[in-house]
Amino acid sequence: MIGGALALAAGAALFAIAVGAVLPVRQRVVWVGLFTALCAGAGGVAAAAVLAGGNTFTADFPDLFPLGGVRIEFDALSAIFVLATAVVAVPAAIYGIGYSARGPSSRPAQVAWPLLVWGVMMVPAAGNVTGLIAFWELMALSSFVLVLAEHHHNPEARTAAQWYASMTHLSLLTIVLALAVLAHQAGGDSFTAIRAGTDHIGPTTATVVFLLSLVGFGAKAGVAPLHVWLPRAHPEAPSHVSALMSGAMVALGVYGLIRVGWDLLGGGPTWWGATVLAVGLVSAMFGILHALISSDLKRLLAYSTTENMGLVFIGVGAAGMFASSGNQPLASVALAASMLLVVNHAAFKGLLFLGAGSILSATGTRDLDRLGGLARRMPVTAATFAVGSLAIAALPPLNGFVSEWLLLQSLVHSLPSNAAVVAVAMPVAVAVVALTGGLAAATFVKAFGTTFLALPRTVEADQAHESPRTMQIGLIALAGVCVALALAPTALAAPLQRVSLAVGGLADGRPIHTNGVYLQLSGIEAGLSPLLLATGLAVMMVAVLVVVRRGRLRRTVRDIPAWGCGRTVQTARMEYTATSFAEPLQRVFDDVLHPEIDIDVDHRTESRHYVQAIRYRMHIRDGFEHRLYLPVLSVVRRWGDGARRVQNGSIHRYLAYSLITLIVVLVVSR
Amino acid sequence: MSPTGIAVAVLQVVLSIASAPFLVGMMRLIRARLEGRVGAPIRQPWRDLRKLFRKERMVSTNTSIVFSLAPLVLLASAALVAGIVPFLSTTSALDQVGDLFAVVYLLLLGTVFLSLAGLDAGTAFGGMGSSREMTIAAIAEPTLLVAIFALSVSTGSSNLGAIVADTLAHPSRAASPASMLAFSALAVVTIAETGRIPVDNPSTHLELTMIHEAMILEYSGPDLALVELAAHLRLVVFLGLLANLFFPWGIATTAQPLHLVAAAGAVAVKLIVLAAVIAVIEVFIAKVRLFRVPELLAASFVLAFLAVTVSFFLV
Amino acid sequence: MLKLLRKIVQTGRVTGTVPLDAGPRPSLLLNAAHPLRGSVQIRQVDAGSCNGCETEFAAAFGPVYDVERFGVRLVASPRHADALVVTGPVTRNMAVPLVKTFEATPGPKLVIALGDCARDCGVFAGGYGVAGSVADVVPVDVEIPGCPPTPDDIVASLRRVVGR
Amino acid sequence: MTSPAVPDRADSVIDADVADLGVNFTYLSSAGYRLALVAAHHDLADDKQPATIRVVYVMVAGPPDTRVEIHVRLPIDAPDLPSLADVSFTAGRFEREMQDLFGIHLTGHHQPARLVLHQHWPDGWYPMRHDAGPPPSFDNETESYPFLTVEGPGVYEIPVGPVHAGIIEPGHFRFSVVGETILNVKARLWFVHKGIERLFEGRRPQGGVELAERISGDSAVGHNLTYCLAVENAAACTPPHEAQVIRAILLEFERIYNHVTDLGAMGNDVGFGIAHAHTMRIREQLLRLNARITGHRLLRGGVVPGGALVDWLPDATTLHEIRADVHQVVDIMLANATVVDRFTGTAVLVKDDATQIGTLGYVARASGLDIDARRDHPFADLYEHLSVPILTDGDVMSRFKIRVAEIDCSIELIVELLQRVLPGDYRSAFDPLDGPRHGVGLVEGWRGTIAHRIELDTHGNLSRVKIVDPSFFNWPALPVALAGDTIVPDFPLANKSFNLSYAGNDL
Repeated sequence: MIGGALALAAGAALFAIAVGAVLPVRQRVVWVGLFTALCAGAGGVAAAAVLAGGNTFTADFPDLFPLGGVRIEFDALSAIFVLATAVVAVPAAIYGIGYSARGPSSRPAQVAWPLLVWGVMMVPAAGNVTGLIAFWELMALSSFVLVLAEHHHNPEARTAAQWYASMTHLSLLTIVLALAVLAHQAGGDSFTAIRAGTDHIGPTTATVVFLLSLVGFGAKAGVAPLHVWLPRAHPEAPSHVSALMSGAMVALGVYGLIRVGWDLLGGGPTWWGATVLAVGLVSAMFGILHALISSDLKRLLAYSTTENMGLVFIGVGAAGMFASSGNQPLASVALAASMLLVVNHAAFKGLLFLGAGSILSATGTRDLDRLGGLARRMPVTAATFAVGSLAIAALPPLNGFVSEWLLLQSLVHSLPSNAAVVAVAMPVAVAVVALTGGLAAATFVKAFGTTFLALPRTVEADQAHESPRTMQIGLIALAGVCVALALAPTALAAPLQRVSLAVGGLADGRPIHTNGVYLQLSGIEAGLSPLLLATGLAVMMVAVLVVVRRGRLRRTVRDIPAWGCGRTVQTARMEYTATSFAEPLQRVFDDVLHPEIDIDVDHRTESRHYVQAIRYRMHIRDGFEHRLYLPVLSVVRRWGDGARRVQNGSIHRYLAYSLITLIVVLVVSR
Repeated sequence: MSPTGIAVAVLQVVLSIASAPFLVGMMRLIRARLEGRVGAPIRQPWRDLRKLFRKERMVSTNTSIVFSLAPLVLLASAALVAGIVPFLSTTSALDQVGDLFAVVYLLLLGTVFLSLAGLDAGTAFGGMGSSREMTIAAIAEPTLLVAIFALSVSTGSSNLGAIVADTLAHPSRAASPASMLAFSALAVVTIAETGRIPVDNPSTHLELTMIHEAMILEYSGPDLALVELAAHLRLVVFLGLLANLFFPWGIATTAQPLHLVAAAGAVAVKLIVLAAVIAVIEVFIAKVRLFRVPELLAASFVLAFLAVTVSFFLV
Repeated sequence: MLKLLRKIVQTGRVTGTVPLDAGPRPSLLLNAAHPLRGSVQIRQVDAGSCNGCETEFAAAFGPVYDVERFGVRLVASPRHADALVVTGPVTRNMAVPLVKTFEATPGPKLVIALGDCARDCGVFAGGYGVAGSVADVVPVDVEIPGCPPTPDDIVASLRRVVGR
Repeated sequence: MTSPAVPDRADSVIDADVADLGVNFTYLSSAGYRLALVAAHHDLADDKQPATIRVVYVMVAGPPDTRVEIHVRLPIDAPDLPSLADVSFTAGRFEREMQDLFGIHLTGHHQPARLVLHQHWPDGWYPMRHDAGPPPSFDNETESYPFLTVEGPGVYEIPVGPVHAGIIEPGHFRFSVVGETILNVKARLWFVHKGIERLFEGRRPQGGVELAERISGDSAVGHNLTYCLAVENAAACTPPHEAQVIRAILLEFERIYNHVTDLGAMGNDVGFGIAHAHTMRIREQLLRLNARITGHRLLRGGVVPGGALVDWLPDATTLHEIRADVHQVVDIMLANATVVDRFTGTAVLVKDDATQIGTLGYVARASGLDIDARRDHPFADLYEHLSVPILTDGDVMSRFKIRVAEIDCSIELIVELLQRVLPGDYRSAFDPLDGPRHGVGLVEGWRGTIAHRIELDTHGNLSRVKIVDPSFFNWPALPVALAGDTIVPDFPLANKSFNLSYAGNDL
């Protein structure tokens, strides 16, 4: 069954590619969308089968490439990531039908889209180095094409693509190096062979491989300081592609890190985990702070992805630390938290990106300071975006809260521990997770509030209409997934146990016990019932309504303009803007964000008490980009024109580089 | 989830809601007396609420469903928390439904909805209140969770019932440095989250300085009553948490009616003492500048952090 | 801290001129079942006053008169208010704001015209910037005469309204 | 062009040609004179001259008390007035006022937008002209004051008022803000513009008292005394010395009760309500003293043209007790670190700005300007020992402390003056002479220097009363003080520390 589903997925992808290349534009987007959804759905079925049944699936295609074969090895760890991909890819593909009709309907884009979905699904399914790298590069190339899909409209897309290409190559280079060393040392290309051969690998080599893969996979996951491409590339891609990139593709960085570090290498010393944890802490804080101050909706979501990957890294890192200090049950809780967050993140981040795309196509802008009042104009988008916002802010009773709760439980119950590093690291981690949660709440109050509530700030926002049906289906489906994950995370208890069993080096045992309603953790006296929490809230709300109605609530409801202190006609100019909403927090974190603020006041020359004009400007740069990358780049640029010729922005040349890299990779990995 | 457990939970919710306005009335009365005034009677907040329920409901143009939904969510979340927190008995049925983390995030849910409502009418004041409220809520979060961390280190659980039972079993822990540090940290956060001086001034009439009040300027009649009641209830919930997590004595460990009555008396005394202390302190201090609030919360975070480290090194 | 404590103890209770034991007075306006009995929240609107009435109105809420003890409270928004206390002759520039404030107040509601100017424009009658008395702009329920009315008068009138 | 006349005595009048206005004005300014008042007059045609708009600039200096008037006549059908806005910010505001009320056309003014009359007032109707007639119909829905739009992403505007949340007079403030940072503030006033100046016209001088006492309710003595001095100045009447002493005492009582209120109100604005409760208690004590002194809690009825009368005067002990009480409250406030933190460095008005804008009163004195009409323009020889407290920081704290110092000064002054007079009725016969006359009054009210200029017609009736409250000068200083790095929640405190009058400004 698993093999059949995977074959179906491949077939659907191939068919979608074919129709994407052949059909005229109107049919093209429909058929590509449907078959891409089928491809993702088939992959999801395969993943669900593995997770539900606990089987693994293996298949070999020894002569697929002239230089090396591809092995498919589909275990629970693969499956959870494929499941996350399917969760976002199926709705995104359907949504893409409506979205592409107004946007990226070109042949390259329509061919690249199914390729990307298939690639993202097959990376975790790969069972050998060649396969992993081949699918990895397939994913990188197709996503690169898609980032550029709208570059005709938007010059920023080119800059974004340059950053994306550079970072993808850095990522690929380090991964190839890591895997090549690993394969060489272990004496085999397949993961089975490598696992068997890790005994031959010395600690130094293991450390080198681990660090290389941390860089390579970390760059893909978009964790700081390797995130710089993410807030550029994700906003530029078509929104359903952004959804897949942010919801599922970045998670493959986590997959790779776990697969190499704790599965293939079998884990390492405590500092491995501590390093991953530290990277996670920095990313979570950095990501959410920049999301908070972003007034570009998609950029905000992209930075929030860095934050969420940071949280996943915190869980993985904590799991690594617990595992190496011998606390396997806690490690499995931490890993379960991370994996649940990966699935949840796919659902709500996918949903939010689709929502952002819906707003973008209705209004033509992603600038929060130019939106407003969309709740009445786009009710479906508003309702689903609200679900996504509450979920990503980790508020009960939605799904984000469950993974946040698991993560906090694993961190809090690390004490008392015999390791001082744990005693120091965990309170810091809890504080960062908490602050991240609080800032995420502020961020998404801002995002939802300025987009959907009150008065529209521009004509475009005023004239917005709800998106076409196909896009709504995508939105509703993902919102439904969020709600389902929120009410019944207990369904994932057994699959999460299978995942932790699949990663022998990290965790074993059963993280979550459940009777279907309550979540209980192994070894920890802590309980939660998301279902009953939601029920409780609903009961209370109904009770309040009933009591209020009894209390002779006068049914007269008067519709009246907002209170304007007696005089002013309310205009959108008097609404809080996104920039303003975040300003107090931005001031609190001034030392981290270093905003550049200019206030120009033009006076009359005769008297400075007659002011002609005042202009305000604020710019906050990405600290890592500004202080780490740009100095390096300027040095590189000084090396000469050679570098410039490489970086001349020609897309075809980038494609050529990528192809050459792929070939080199295949040779090396052989 | 036994029927008696549910009964206890419902009793807690009803009693908390019924007593919350009286507690606020008492705090206002204490302030009045210290200012040399006679002050309104303790039952005045109930009178005000009763009247509001009978008034006309007005909905501002341009608002969405959020405006009508927010008072419900705000009150429902606070009421649910009142059912979860062990006020009367450790046998509340909702204890396993959510732990201390769930409580914190439920209260944050209410805050988020009220903030959205503040933005909904599109007035400058509402947005201002929302922005300030979320700023404070975001920065208060680390203190809250790290303080919970400190509490659950000694107990081994973040379940409220477990923490209370553990303190009952080991009374000396209430006086431990970790416990006192955590208490101080939570006390500061309580003041920030319930909008008391020095963070917010519940009796101000200046729109530009408001936090909580600014968000609810658009509400009238029954909606306003719900928001006010929820604000009162949140005060009870926060004070009740402080009281019973650190000084749980008097709480019933069964669901027997006599024990429950005694427990109600005990928690009432604790709430009155805490509220009175806050009311008195408020008279003696002034409201800090808005951008000093983060400093205050940072200080409370340090206390909470110390509580964790102390409990690690001293346990 | 100690200084303030000493001051509080030394000062003691300031309120006192209005006898507390006078017992609840029958409201001349509101019957016993009226929603506003026992709780009246006030939004004050200066529609053109010289600021004299404001001085005395504020005094009524000060510690000496403490009208709050009868369930009368000042609120920030007309949405929260039950009664508007309007002072001054209504100027041409304040007529619209006054009407808007009235409209923004949820019912049942009262309008209290405070001071002679509010009742009949007082010395400002005939000013080119004066639109009229309060009653010319919004329906008035209670009038409190005086230029300005003393806090005692104000407290007595408000007690009549609130019924306590 | 004639060379400017050099004034060498008080109350000189320069009849200037329109072309020479600027020269005369700059000359007097450089000679240390400040502009106290600008008044336009609509002179109807008679057998000697055609109808004109006469503009009077009152320039004052002191000590010794010196007053110079520049008179300029404009033809009624082409009342073009060259603007002095470039050389005097205040003059620019007076000009806009005259433009609205008299239909004067300004040439060379940079911001000639309406000032007094709101946008919904009909064009071409100048209410202060004698032939204005009844008001035409108003379009009540228009609202289009040209507020400056601050450019930049994320900037929004907070509209506050005219109906405020506390017991505050009506005014509209438009803040351009990013988050909590104030980029620009504009105060739109004149919501309580009733047309008081016009209401004076045609009355007997005695009949103006009831209006003068209600120009600003909290400055009944200040404005009424100024009015009476102006009338007496015109009528060449000298009240008895005892009356002047009583006037000076009443003026200080008014200063004390208002300053005491402000001290606590500033505490209240930083959430220190107990200070407010105590100052309200002390204020009530003072208002009850007032009621015994003149029979009115706001000190009305004590000053009349030609004299003054009081029923009773308190003894020095009472005043010293009040002073001790106030100081206890002030000590409590300043012992509170948060209060000090909130007051210090907030809404700084630097001396340079305070000078250029022409601020008066405690606002000026808190910013280092040594200005006080009691010393500079005394109405009687009572202020020889007056020391004027000056502070230099210009922040809220300075405006707080200057009030405390002024309360002390006032009590000292009253105690000293109490030895010179007994309560009683001291009135000389006031019988205004016929014939066109004019007079100027200058009094240091509690907010600052109040200036009135009155004219009497041939029958001795009031034909024009021009009133200038110090708030007219001080209002533009508030936005300037906020422009530094004041945050939105500090605005009410800053506003309270200025405590400017709306009624006195709007008239």
